[in-house]
Amino acid sequence: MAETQNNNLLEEIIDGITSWSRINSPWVIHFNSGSCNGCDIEILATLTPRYDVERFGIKLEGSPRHADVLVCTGPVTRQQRERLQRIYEQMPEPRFVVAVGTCAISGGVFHDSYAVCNGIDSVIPVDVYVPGCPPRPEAIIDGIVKLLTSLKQAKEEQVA
Amino acid sequence: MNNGNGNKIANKFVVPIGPQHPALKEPEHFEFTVDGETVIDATARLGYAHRGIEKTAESRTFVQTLYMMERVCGICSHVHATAFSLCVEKLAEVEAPPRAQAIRVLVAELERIHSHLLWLGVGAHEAGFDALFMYSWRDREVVMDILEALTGNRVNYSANVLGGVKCDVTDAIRDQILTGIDYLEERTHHYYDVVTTDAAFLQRTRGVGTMTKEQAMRLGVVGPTARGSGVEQDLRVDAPYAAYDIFRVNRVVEQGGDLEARFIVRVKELFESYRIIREVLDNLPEGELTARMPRRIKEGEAITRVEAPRGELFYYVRSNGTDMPDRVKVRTPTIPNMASVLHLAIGHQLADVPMILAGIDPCFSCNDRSVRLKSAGGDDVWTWEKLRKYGIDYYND
Amino acid sequence: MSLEQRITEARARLEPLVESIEQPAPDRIDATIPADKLLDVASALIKDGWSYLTTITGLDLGVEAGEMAFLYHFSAGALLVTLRVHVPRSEPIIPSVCGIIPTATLYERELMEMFGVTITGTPNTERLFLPEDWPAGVYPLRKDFDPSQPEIVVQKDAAE
Amino acid sequence: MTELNPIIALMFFPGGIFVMLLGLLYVWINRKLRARLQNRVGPRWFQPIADLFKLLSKEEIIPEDANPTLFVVLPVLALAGVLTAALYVPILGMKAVHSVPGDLIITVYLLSLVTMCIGLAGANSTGRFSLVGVTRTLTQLFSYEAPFLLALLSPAIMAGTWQISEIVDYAGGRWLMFTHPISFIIAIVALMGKLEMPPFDAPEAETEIVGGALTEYNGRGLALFKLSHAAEMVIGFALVTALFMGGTTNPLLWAVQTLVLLLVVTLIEVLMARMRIDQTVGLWWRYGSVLAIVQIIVLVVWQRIVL
Repeated sequence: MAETQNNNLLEEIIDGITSWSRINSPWVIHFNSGSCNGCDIEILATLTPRYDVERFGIKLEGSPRHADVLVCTGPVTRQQRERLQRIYEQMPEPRFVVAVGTCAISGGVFHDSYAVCNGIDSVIPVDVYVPGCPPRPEAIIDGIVKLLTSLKQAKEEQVA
Repeated sequence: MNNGNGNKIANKFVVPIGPQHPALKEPEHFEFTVDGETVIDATARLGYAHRGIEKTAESRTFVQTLYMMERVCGICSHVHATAFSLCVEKLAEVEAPPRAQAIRVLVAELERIHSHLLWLGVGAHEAGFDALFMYSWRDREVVMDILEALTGNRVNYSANVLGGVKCDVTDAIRDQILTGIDYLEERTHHYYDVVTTDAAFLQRTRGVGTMTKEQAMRLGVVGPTARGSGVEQDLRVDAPYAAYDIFRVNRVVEQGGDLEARFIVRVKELFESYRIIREVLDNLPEGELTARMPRRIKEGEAITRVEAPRGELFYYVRSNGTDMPDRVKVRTPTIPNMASVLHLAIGHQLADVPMILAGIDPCFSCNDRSVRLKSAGGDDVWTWEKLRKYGIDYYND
Repeated sequence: MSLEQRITEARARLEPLVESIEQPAPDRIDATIPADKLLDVASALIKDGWSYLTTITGLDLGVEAGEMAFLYHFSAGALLVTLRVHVPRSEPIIPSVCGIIPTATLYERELMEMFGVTITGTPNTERLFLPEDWPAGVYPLRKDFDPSQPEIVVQKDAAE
Repeated sequence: MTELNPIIALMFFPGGIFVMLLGLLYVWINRKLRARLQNRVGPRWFQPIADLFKLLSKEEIIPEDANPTLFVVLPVLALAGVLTAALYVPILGMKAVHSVPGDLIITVYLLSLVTMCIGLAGANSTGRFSLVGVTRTLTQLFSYEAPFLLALLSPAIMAGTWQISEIVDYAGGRWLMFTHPISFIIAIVALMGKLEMPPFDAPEAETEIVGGALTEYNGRGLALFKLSHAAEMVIGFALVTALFMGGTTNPLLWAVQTLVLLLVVTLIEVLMARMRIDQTVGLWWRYGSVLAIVQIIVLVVWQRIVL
C-alpha cells in the first residue's frame, strides 16, 4: 500500500510540474491559411511593447516542432488546406489550435466562395475560437489564456 | 553548373519563399528556370490567399461587396473601400459631400502612416533588427488608437459608406489626432536617422535589389518601389481623387533605386502624411457626411485608380441595373511590383537572384514544410539559403 | 503634363490605327479594336514610356450575347486609355502582349485560368491563382459557372 | 577545492545542477534585459525553468530518415561536454575543481564540442532547413574559433602556462582587461559568436531558416540543447572574467563582473541588426584574426624586451 501510495504521490508531483509548465510556457506558431493579413498583423502586434505576450511566456516559434499552440487565421483557401493539415500533423502532442478571426471560424465575408473551405474546423479540430474581424490583440491574448485555463480545469477534473 | 544530380540541361528548380508576409498581399512561391549560369525564366505561383473575391462579388449586393472589398487586404482596407465607393458613386452619378471627401483623405493618410510604420518594422525584423521592429510597432499603436477613436476599429475600419463616410471628426478626436501626430513626427525624425545612418542596417539595405529608373518605367512598377527609383508617379498628385485636389500632396522621389531608397521614400512619405493631416484638420469643410444613394445602380462601367500605401490600386466596376455588381476587377499594387522584380531577374546571374528578391523584401519566415516538392524529373529543390550560399561561393572562387 | 495635353497626345497616337475613339469620362479614353491590331496599338501607346499597362480586365458579356471583351488599360498620368477587344465566346483567342510588355504575363495567366481564353504566344500558361487540385476546363469567372460544381472534398482525416 | 567530494563537485556544487540553474538564470536576465531595452515587460523569473519542464514533457518525434540513436545521443553529448568544461573553469570566484596542465585548450574545445553536436544534430535530421542551419553554424564556428583562441592565448603567454589556475594566479592582481584591451574585446565578441547572439545569429535566423540546425528537434532533445546553451553562457563569462578581470575573487564580485559582461553583451545584441553569414565570416577573418595576431606579436615582443 505504501509503495503505491508514494509512487502516485510522485506521479502527482510530476503531473503538477508538467501541467504547471505547460500553462506557463505556451509556444505559438502562426499559420496564415489565406487570410487578408488583418488578423496576422494583430497577432504580430501582440508581440510588440504595448501587449507583449512574452509576459505570459508566449513565444512565437518558427518551426512547428517547437510549438504547442497553432494560431491559425484565414478562411482556409483550397490551396492552403492540405498544407494546414500537414503543419498540424507535424506538431508534437499535446498540441492545441486557436482559430483567430471570423474567417477562421466560418469563412467570414468569403463564406460561399468557390476557393474557400469555410473555416479551420472543416480541416483540423479547433480548441478555441477568437471572433472578430480582426480581433483586437487583447482578444487574441484572452483566447490563449482561456485555452490555458481550460487546460487547468481539465487537469483538476482529472485529479478529482 | 550541376545541382546535385549532375545534369547539365536547363533544369527547373524551385525556390520556396515563405507563403505569408503582411506587406505582400499574396503569399508567393517563386520558380526559376536556369540555363547554365544565367536565369532564363522566373515566374511566381500565387493563389495561397486566393479567395475568389471577384466571383463572389457578383453574388452580393453593392453594400455587401463594399464590406468584402475592405477585406481584400487587411493593411490597406480603407483604400480599397474608397476606390470601390468612388466607382459606384461615378456609376450612380452621385457626388459625396466635401466633408466626406476630406474625411476620406484624412483616414487614407492615417492608414498610410500605419502601413509604412508596419513595413518599417517588418523590414527591420526581416533584417534581424528587432529593436527597430519593436519601437516602430510601439509608435504605430498611437495611430491605431487614433483610427479606433475616429472610426471604431483598429484594422478594417470601414469608414466608407457608398455615397460618403459614416464617421465624423469631433473636437475631442481632432485634439487626439493632433497630439498623436506631433508625437509621431518627432519619432519619425529618429527613424529617418536610423534608416539613413545605422551601419548595421545599411549593410543589409544599401545597394540591394537596385532597379534603374528606365527599368522601373518599362516594367510598370508602382508606388514607393517606383518612386525609390526616381519614377515621378503618385496618383494623389497626377490624378487627384476624393479631396486631394484641395489638399495638395507634394511628390516624394528618391534616385537611389535600392532597398535603402525605398525605406527613405516611405519615411519621407510619413512626413508628407503628417502635413496633409494637419491641413485637412485645419480646414475641414462643413456639411453632411453622406449623399443619398439609389439602391439599384443603373447600367454602366466605372474605373478608379487610387494611391494605396504600396502603389496604384485599380478598380473596375460594371453594373447591369440591378443592385448587384455585374463585374468587379481589382488589381492590387503588389502584382506589378512582383512581376517586374521577377522580370528583373531574367538575364541575371544566378548569384544575383538573392539580392534582387531581397529587394522587394519578401519575408522568408517560411513554414517551408507547406511547399509541395515538384516531382517532375530534373527538378531540384534549393532552399533560399542554399541559393544565397551558392551566390556567395560563386563570387568567391 | 495636364489632362488636356495627355488627351491630345493619346488621340494623336491612336488616330492613325483606330476607327472610333470615345470619351466615356473626363479622364478616360476608350477605343474598340479588332484582336489582330492589339499589338501595334499597344506598342504605339507605350512608346518611349508615355504610358504603362495597368492591367487587363476580362469580361464575360453573358451566354446570350455570345461575346467576351478584354479591356487593356494603359495609364498615362491622369489619363486612362482602354483598348477594348471583343472576341466570340465560343472560341476566344487573343494575341499575347508579353513581347512588348514583359510583366503582362501575370495578367494573361489570370485571364487564361479564369476565362479559359487561349492567348497565343504567351510565355507561361501555368495557373496563377487557382489551386493545383482545381478541375481542368472549369473557368470560375464565366457567367455560366456554378460554384457548387467543383465541390470541395473535405475529409476530416483521423487527425483528432 | 579538491577536499570537496568529487561526486558532489561534479553533480551539484560547482558542476552540474548549479551551472545549469545559473545558466537558466542568466538566460532569463538576458531575455528580460533585451525585453526592457525594447521597451517591453519581458518574461517572469521562472520562465526558462517552465520552458525546460514543458519541453521535457512533450512528445518526442524522431524524423524517420534520421538515425535514431544519434538523434537522441547528441543532445546528451553536448550537455556532457559543457558540464565537464565547467569543472576546469573557476566559477563563483572559487578555484576550479580540477586543474590539469593545458586545460585552457581542453575547455575551449569542450565548448566548441557543443557547436559540433548542434551541427551533427542538424545534419542528421536531414530537413532542408536544418541542413542550411548546419552549414551556417559550422561556417560561423570556423570563423570565430581562431580569434577566440588567440584572444585567450594572450594572458596564457603572459603567465607562461596553459593551465587556467596558474594563469588565474598570475592574473590575480593585475586586471589584464586594461593591459590586453584588444584580446579582451575579441574574447567578448567571439563569445557572442559562440552563443549565436545577434548580430551573429544567422545560424538560427527565425525569419530566414525557421529553426536553424535545431528545426527538427523537440521535447527532450531541444531541452537538453537549450540547457547546454545556457550552461555555455555561464562558462564563457566565467572564463573571460577569470582571465581578464583579475582572477578569482569573492563570489559577490564574480557575480557583479559576469552581470556587467552580460549587460554589455545584451546591449550590443539589441543595437545590432543580424549580419549575413558572409559578412560575419568577412568580419572575423578580416578584422578578428588580424587584430588578435597583432596583439600576440605585441605581447611577445614586449615580453622579450621587458623580461
